[in-house]
Amino acid sequence: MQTRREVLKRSGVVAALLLGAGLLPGAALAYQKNAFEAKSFEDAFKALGLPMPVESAEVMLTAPDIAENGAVVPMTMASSLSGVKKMLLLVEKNPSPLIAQFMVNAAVDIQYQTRAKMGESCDVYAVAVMADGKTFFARKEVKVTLGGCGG
Amino acid sequence: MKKITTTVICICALGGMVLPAMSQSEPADAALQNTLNASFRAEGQAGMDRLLQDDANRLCSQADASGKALSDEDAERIRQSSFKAIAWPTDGQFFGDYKLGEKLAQDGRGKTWSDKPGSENGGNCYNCHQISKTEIAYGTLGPSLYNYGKLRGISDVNSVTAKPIIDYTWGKLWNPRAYNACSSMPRFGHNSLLTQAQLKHLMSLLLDPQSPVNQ
Amino acid sequence: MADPMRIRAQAAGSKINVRVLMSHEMESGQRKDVNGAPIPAWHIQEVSATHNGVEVLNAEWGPGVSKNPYLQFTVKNGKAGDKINVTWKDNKGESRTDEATVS
Amino acid sequence: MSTAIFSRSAWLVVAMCGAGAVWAQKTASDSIAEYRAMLQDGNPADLFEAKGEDLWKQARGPKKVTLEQCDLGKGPGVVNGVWVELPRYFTDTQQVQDLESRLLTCMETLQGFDAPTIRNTPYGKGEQANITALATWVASQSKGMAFKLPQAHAEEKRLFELGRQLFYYRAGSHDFSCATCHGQDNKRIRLQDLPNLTTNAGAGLGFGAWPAYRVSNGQMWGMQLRLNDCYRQQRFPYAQFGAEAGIALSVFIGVTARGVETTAPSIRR
Repeated sequence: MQTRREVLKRSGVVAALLLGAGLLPGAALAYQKNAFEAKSFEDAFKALGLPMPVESAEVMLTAPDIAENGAVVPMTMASSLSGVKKMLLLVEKNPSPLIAQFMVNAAVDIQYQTRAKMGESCDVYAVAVMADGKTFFARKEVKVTLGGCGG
Repeated sequence: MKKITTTVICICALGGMVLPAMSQSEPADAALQNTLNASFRAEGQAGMDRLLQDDANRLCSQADASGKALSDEDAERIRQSSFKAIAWPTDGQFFGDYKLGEKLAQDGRGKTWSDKPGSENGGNCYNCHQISKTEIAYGTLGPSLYNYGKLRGISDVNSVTAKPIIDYTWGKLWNPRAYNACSSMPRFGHNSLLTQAQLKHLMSLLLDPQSPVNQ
Repeated sequence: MADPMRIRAQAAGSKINVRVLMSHEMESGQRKDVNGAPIPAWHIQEVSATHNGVEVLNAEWGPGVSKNPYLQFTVKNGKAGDKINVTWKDNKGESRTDEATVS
Repeated sequence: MSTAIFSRSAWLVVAMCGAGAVWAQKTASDSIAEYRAMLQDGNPADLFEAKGEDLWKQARGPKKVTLEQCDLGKGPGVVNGVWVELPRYFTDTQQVQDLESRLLTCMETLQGFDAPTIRNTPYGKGEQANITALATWVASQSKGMAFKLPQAHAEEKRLFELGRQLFYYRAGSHDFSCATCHGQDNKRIRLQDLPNLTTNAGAGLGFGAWPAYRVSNGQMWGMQLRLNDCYRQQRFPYAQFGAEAGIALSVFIGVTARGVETTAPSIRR
């Protein structure tokens, strides 16, 4: 049986090989820094060059009603629309609302789960960006509470 | 009723020996003290003096550890000495601003070794009590204080009928052991955790008919 | 060097469920240190994944993703024995790639 | 395991989109329970567990040896099942030791590390962070096993009794003891449930959860730091790493947890 360490060692080798060959995927993509630094929901869309989204039942967002701690809030976004180019995740009242954007790939379900920080209770948005530039959202309010001793 | 009878029997059986022995302040078990002294170190504002117990803490700890309630005599003695030491508002004014009271109730900071020395302490209230209905993150170690004033019929804090409740509430915040010898609640006034001005804000939070607590 | 990721890739029917934990501070850039000086942002900004060497996922992240990030996605067609590779790259230019065999 | 988790998340998506009315009736505690369930899959403690296993097998320290000959109570190199029998008395050190203090002993004797330096290193830094990772991995190798701390040695018995005294010791500016928060059933501080550590089930729940990944600060905490921070919140002075008070409390709670299965490493607020 392979130990975990052996697997990891080998991963390192693989990484080195890929790096050496310049084969690492995603290298061509220019990180949209402006969008991630935008201070409001609207500004994030401006920075991305996208119109403000409209609500759609074909975009889904799963997040807890109440987060015991804002440092880690699990969120799953999904869409049943066809022609989705990318999926955005935003937390409306965060200092920088844009959390993540996933480029949709036909080999993978349009369903991504990650965890975001939330500074305060507010709406969370999953947004589907279509190939034609249209944008659709699903929204959910998440309450952020205080947990333990508060110190 | 039952409790009193039992105690009476105890006193009869053990004669006068129990009382003087228990009312003396003696150090807790030496081995325990050695372990405490060797296991902790002073850090920030939390010095080694924090490990010392006063008479009330020593008796209550012993009662907790033994699983037996404090004797009625010890309990009464703690209540009386605690009550005597309550400082009533120097200006005779019991109330402040309930909005500031709510802020204090939310604030759990103060007095730990990681807290900045000299910074204002919070009241820690929501850690243990339900207070305003809108705050859902409340603890349950203490009773709910929602509608505290309303349930006690306070519609005017200046009314004669309100006076005993006002006094009790101030006393309870100052030193809960004046009413319950081994209360788990911190002695906010007695141990200088909150200032008189801060206690007044909490009084308003609990008793002011306009406070969200009484809506 | 950054600590390794934990990648669990499991075949479920014809699909592969991929769950990834990454070891990263994800410092938001909003916090201040004990002396009041701002702590600079330090976060993963690009994440990609391949299935048997073919890119299947490409994402951009901001500092709003939680510390020690978690990512879950589903590859539509795959089987046990396939290889899943995940790579992240942060705003300091550090990167990490790990591989898992689908079980 | 993972299939069940996936189908559950799928169900949640459906339920949340289609059943708003039912949803509104959920209580705050239901919602918190749901939040916690969402975090169960993908506990970052896994990252520390992997790091700990790696550290155990790595030749390290001035002597450049691994910890693979470390005796955690069941003989040199035995890791499986040791966590549910700690703290216990060790004849070589003539002390009752918990997992973390015992790991430090091994790092000192086998690898040649300077124990006092590590003892005084802040939690989460340098070799202290490594002890936490090692403890996380070792604890994981007992997952699902029932606690059976030994109580045969006189020192083990002494520490149990000492732990009990400490548990009820009220002091500090706020007059708190461990029992203030952990001495009754079904209590919580803010929204956080407080296990009653004086009962078998409660002690198992509390003691059996650590090392745990703390969601609130993204740190991995072992029992030593858990107790250190409880004491900080009690407004006591700084509880030192590996000191007798912490070991005694662990014995008291661990023995009380007898027969309950460990869930460590877990995920906590």
